Amino acid sequence: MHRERIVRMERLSDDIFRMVLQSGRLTESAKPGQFLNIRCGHSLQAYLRRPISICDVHAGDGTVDIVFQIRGPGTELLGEMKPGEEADVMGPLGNPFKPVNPGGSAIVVGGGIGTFPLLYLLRTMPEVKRTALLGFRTAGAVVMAKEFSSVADCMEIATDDGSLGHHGFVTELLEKRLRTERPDCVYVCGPMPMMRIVTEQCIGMGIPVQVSMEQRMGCGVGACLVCACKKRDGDDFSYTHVCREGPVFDGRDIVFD
Amino acid sequence: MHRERIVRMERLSDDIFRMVLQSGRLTESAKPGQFLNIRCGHSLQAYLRRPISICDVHAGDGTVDIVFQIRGPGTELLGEMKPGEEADVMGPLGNPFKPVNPGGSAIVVGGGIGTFPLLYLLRTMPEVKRTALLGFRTAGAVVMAKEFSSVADCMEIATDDGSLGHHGFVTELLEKRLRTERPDCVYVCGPMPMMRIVTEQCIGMGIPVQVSMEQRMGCGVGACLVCACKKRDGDDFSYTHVCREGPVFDGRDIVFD
Amino acid sequence: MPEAMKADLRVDVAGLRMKNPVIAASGTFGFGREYADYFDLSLLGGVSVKGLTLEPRRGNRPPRIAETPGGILNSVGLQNPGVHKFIEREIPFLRQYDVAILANASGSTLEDYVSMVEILSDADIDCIELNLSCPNVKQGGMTFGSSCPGITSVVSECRKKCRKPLMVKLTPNVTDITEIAKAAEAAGADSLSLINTLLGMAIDIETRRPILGNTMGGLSGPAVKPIAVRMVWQVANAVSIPVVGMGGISSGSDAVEFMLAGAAAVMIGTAGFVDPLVWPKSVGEIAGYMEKKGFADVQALSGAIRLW
Amino acid sequence: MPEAMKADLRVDVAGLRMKNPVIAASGTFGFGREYADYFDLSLLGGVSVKGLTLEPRRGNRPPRIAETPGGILNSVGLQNPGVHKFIEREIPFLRQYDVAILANASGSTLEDYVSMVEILSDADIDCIELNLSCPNVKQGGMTFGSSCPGITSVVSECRKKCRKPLMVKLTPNVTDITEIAKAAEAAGADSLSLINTLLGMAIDIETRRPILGNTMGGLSGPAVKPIAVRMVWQVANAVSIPVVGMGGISSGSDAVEFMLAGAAAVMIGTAGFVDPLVWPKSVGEIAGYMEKKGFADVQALSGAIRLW
Ligand SMILES: Cc1cc2nc3c(=O)[nH]c(=O)nc-3n(C[C@H](O)[C@H](O)[C@H](O)COP(=O)(O)OP(=O)(O)OC[C@H]3O[C@@H](n4cnc5c(N)ncnc54)[C@H](O)[C@@H]3O)c2cc1C
Ligand SMILES: Cc1cc2nc3c(=O)[nH]c(=O)nc-3n(C[C@H](O)[C@H](O)[C@H](O)COP(=O)(O)OP(=O)(O)OC[C@H]3O[C@@H](n4cnc5c(N)ncnc54)[C@H](O)[C@@H]3O)c2cc1C
Ligand SMILES: Cc1cc2nc3c(=O)[nH]c(=O)nc-3n(C[C@H](O)[C@H](O)[C@H](O)COP(=O)(O)O)c2cc1C
Ligand SMILES: Cc1cc2nc3c(=O)[nH]c(=O)nc-3n(C[C@H](O)[C@H](O)[C@H](O)COP(=O)(O)O)c2cc1C
Ligand code: FES
Ligand code: FES
Repeated sequence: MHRERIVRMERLSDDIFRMVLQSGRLTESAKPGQFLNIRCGHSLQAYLRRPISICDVHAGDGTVDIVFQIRGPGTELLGEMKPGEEADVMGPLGNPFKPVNPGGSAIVVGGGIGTFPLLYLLRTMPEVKRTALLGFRTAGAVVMAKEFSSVADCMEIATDDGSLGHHGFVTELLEKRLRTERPDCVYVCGPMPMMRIVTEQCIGMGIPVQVSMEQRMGCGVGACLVCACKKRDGDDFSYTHVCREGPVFDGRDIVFD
Repeated sequence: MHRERIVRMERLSDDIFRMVLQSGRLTESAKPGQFLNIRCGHSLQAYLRRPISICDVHAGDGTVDIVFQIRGPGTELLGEMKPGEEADVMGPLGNPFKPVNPGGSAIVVGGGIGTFPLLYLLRTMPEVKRTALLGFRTAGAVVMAKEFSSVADCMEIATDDGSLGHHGFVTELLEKRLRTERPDCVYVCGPMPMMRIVTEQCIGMGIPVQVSMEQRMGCGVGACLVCACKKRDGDDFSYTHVCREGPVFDGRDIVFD
Repeated sequence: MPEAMKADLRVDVAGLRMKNPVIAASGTFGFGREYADYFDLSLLGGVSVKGLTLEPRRGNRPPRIAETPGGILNSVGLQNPGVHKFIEREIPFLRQYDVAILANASGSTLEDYVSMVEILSDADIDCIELNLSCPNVKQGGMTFGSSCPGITSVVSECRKKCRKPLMVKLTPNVTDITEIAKAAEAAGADSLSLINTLLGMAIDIETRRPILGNTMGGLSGPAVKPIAVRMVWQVANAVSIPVVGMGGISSGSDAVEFMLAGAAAVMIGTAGFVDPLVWPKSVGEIAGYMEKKGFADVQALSGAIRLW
Repeated sequence: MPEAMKADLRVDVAGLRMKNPVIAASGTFGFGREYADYFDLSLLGGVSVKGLTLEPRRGNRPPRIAETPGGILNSVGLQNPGVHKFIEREIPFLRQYDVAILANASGSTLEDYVSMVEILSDADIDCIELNLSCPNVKQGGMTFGSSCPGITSVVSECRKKCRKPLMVKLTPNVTDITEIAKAAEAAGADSLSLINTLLGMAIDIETRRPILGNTMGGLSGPAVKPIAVRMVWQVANAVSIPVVGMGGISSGSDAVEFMLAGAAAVMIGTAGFVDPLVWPKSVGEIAGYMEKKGFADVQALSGAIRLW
């Protein structure tokens, strides 16, 4: 749909790339938590678009960053794109994170590729006390620590293997913090088990929590109903859709299973 | 299969490209009339390889030329390839033209993309009196006239619209020549109706004729039997296969219909 | 073709009159709202809405989509708000546009189908498309559509109550689609649409689990096109009611291929996920083909294949 | 897996013993000669040769191939030199290699099939693969294979004369492949192979002619994979004889997907046209997967899908 020029491609780690798009249209419209649905070429192996979050927006030079990990054929093709080429993107799509009011405090909890959308969220809440808790597999997988530390008032990293920061899960960092702090909101994005634990922790303590969900997508705009995610519906559940009703949901609304 | 480096891409006309491959392997093995079966990327729209003839071989610098016209998705992707990239080729495949003995005379008759394989054929018969009769749609579609005139003792061009050379069909040029000459062999490659006329002319006059046939291909090596072409079989016909038994056939063996 | 003879794209599919033959396929276009942000829905001939049932349906467990070479598998399982909410909320929205509304109707039982037809006959729609071919529900759908007695019973009962053009959507998961098509025609269908999705499956070899939460799903997209073209050709030659063709159409050229095979109109689904503009653009591309080839009337394209 | 526990790739498909489960699919590999220039045929588990008939066959008029999104249509129509020339000229060639020979046999009549089986039972081959599923011939082939009575009659008559492992190749062009599979099992098949090609069609919109000289043809290649995986899974769960899976396999990963679905071995066809090394490479890729996932014996892969 929209053709956006790629101005830079950077390799942030073994398998993580940053793609910088020149687009006044996106810098003006993109909100934290929203995503782009990107065409990865015309290959036999990646027919559908791939959803990738807005990672950062630089209004100054009119660029937008997306950061992605090579997972399969689609992201592999994305990773082969070159500066000067145009990316075919739909979006910004989906509902953004709701910010905390100025003067308040927020904790973002990210795991792996789930950390990426949280950067822009932090940047858009300059008058909020911001804590970033980021979890990665191992030290080599840690990306954008500098960017996060520049927009967060406090940043802590956990790695599964203890090669950097806290040895263990990022959920443990949150648990510790919540013993002494009561943020106005916790924002979480990452693997499902992590999101479930964080959400339960927060709900248990009555702290607002916003979760950014993932699901395989078809249309990305709410027309095909494939990106289903369980939502509380009285005592039962119904299926809501990540692309249109999400990807950001109030943690209380989601049924994790 | 074999990965051959592209060292040059040249646009010869609106829709005709020359791709130059650096390949000692090919320069040593390729014979005139043989073809390569080339993979055109991993697109949804061009799953199979595409057969393209060897157009010229430069033993000196170890390069091989192929020339192709953009016809559909496969050749379009080929046309987008860049110097430095590697082409995935199978071949040389198929049976080559049989040359005329030194001291003899030969006429090649080519139409459109059928002219391409004839260039290398002429180059490999330096001690033969060589005449090239080439037919094109219009002056703008004429390519490699210089190359042909440098390896032929005599070259004539026909265009359907008369914008260059003889106004009419290349078969008319041949007919005129055969009134006064009797070559040891006529070689023909081009559209089916043209090949039929030339073959009939030659057979009628008892002149040996070699035809290079085209057919949609699957495997390119004789395993799938899809590239069928009618061959005389007593009073009846049977199906022979362009990729393995051809693409060059004795004109007397082929049933045109 | 002289300038004055602009291609006439109007079609009349057994009472379903449209200004051009391009319809958005059911289940891929919601109720039109989502794509109304991308182009003017009035550019299309018709919209076949998400498959409706009497009661709201929650649909199948996720994941509901898997990607396959050149196609997708889906197992949505007819999630929809129910026919009443459709009538109340969605028809008024769609009626703002100059586009035919096809109500795609499903049921678990024969009675469901008949009730749906009764209710929809009173609604402000242009055609009822009976979905006898959904592979993603346990009851109804494909079960009815894959046998002659099944299709005969549902179509003939629905026919009695139907006061709208009745289009019957066929499943490709059958041995001989012409028999099913003839049974539908004999039972009173005004037109046929085909193909619905082909039953398929994909397994994630890392987890060893089916990718779809529902194990199997329906295959659509470019991969199925040759199967769909073949079935449209066979059915168009077997019945005398109009046929609406679909399955993998991704351009005006693909649409023309289906019309040459015998389709009076076409639907486009999956390809729209990749490029939503394929819906409106195909209309112009069909017109372009007609002008280039000298067809004045789009109806002349239907069945204009030249056999060997 | 400890180094000592190298993956054991040997399979025994109801008497067809092979050193690994990868077989070149019939019709895509000639009689092996052509690809012997590209790799050592002894790397494969087996070769299923071009479909044989009693008498030589000329095959269908060209064009015999059309490309479709992610696949191909073919309408070769069983061109072959006849079973006698096969025995005389081709078996000795293939026997130079350490690879199982599957003789793919077709006929126009029940008697043809029985004669083929009698003749091939005396030949030096490892398995007879009865092709009851060719969509490209007017008589026999798919006609027998798409109904239970058809398949029952051919298989049970052949069984009586067959002194080789008898594999029956099924067509996917049916409403319920499990019924056909069960009929073949009941009639005495030792094993089943599936899928043959799906009936399809493509039209050149420039000339308005079918691309294939025979109008319709059989679809194969990556496009059909999800349909094939689904059918293999259904059939493997419906019968107790081994199933050989195929349809669009283009890598060892795809082969593993079929085995998880229940296949005891796999065949690879169309993908070899694009990359002939897919045949031998898949063997190593299957072994690599097993070692990574801790499967010591390839037979344990069959049906190792984990359902939701
Ligand atoms: C709203 C949203 C935002 C996202 N933002 C980012 C981001 O900023 N950076 C990033 O690297 N990734 C992001 N993802 C995930 C990204 O979309 C997938 O990694 C990508 O689609 C994988 O495609 P592939 O072809 O490379 O791999 P595939 O082979 O398709 O899949 C590889 C793995 O990814 C999983 N996967 C496939 N499709 C999806 C999907 N749509 N959603 C979730 N998981 C999927 C599969 O289960 C599989 O395990 C986001 C996903 C969603 C839904
Ligand atoms: C032995 C042989 C040698 C060839 N040498 C050359 C060459 O040197 N230069 C060149 O430009 N072209 C050559 N061709 C033709 C070339 O292979 C086709 O133009 C090409 O495959 C078209 O692919 P596409 O995807 O671009 O178009 P498609 O959309 O696949 O086809 C476009 C048109 O080309 C025709 N076509 C498709 N495949 C073939 C095929 N295998 N053989 C013949 N016609 C086909 C179709 O009928 C159609 O009209 C040769 C063909 C053969 C068989
Ligand atoms: C996500 C999805 C949902 C679908 N839902 C329905 C449906 O509710 N009713 C129906 O008749 N067909 C449904 N279909 C089938 C399509 O309408 C169409 O028949 C099929 O996808 C083939 O066309 P295509 O390849 O252009 O998508 C659905 C298809 C998809 C991909
Ligand atoms: C060109 C061609 C010829 C074929 N001929 C035969 C045949 O003679 N006998 C047979 O049983 N199957 C035949 N098949 C079907 C294949 O063996 C196989 O079942 C089918 O192609 C699906 O596998 P694939 O997608 O890996 O090719 C043929 C397929 C192709 C493409
Ligand atoms: S991806 Fe289509 S509704 Fe969400
Ligand atoms: S292309 Fe396969 S035999 Fe010629």
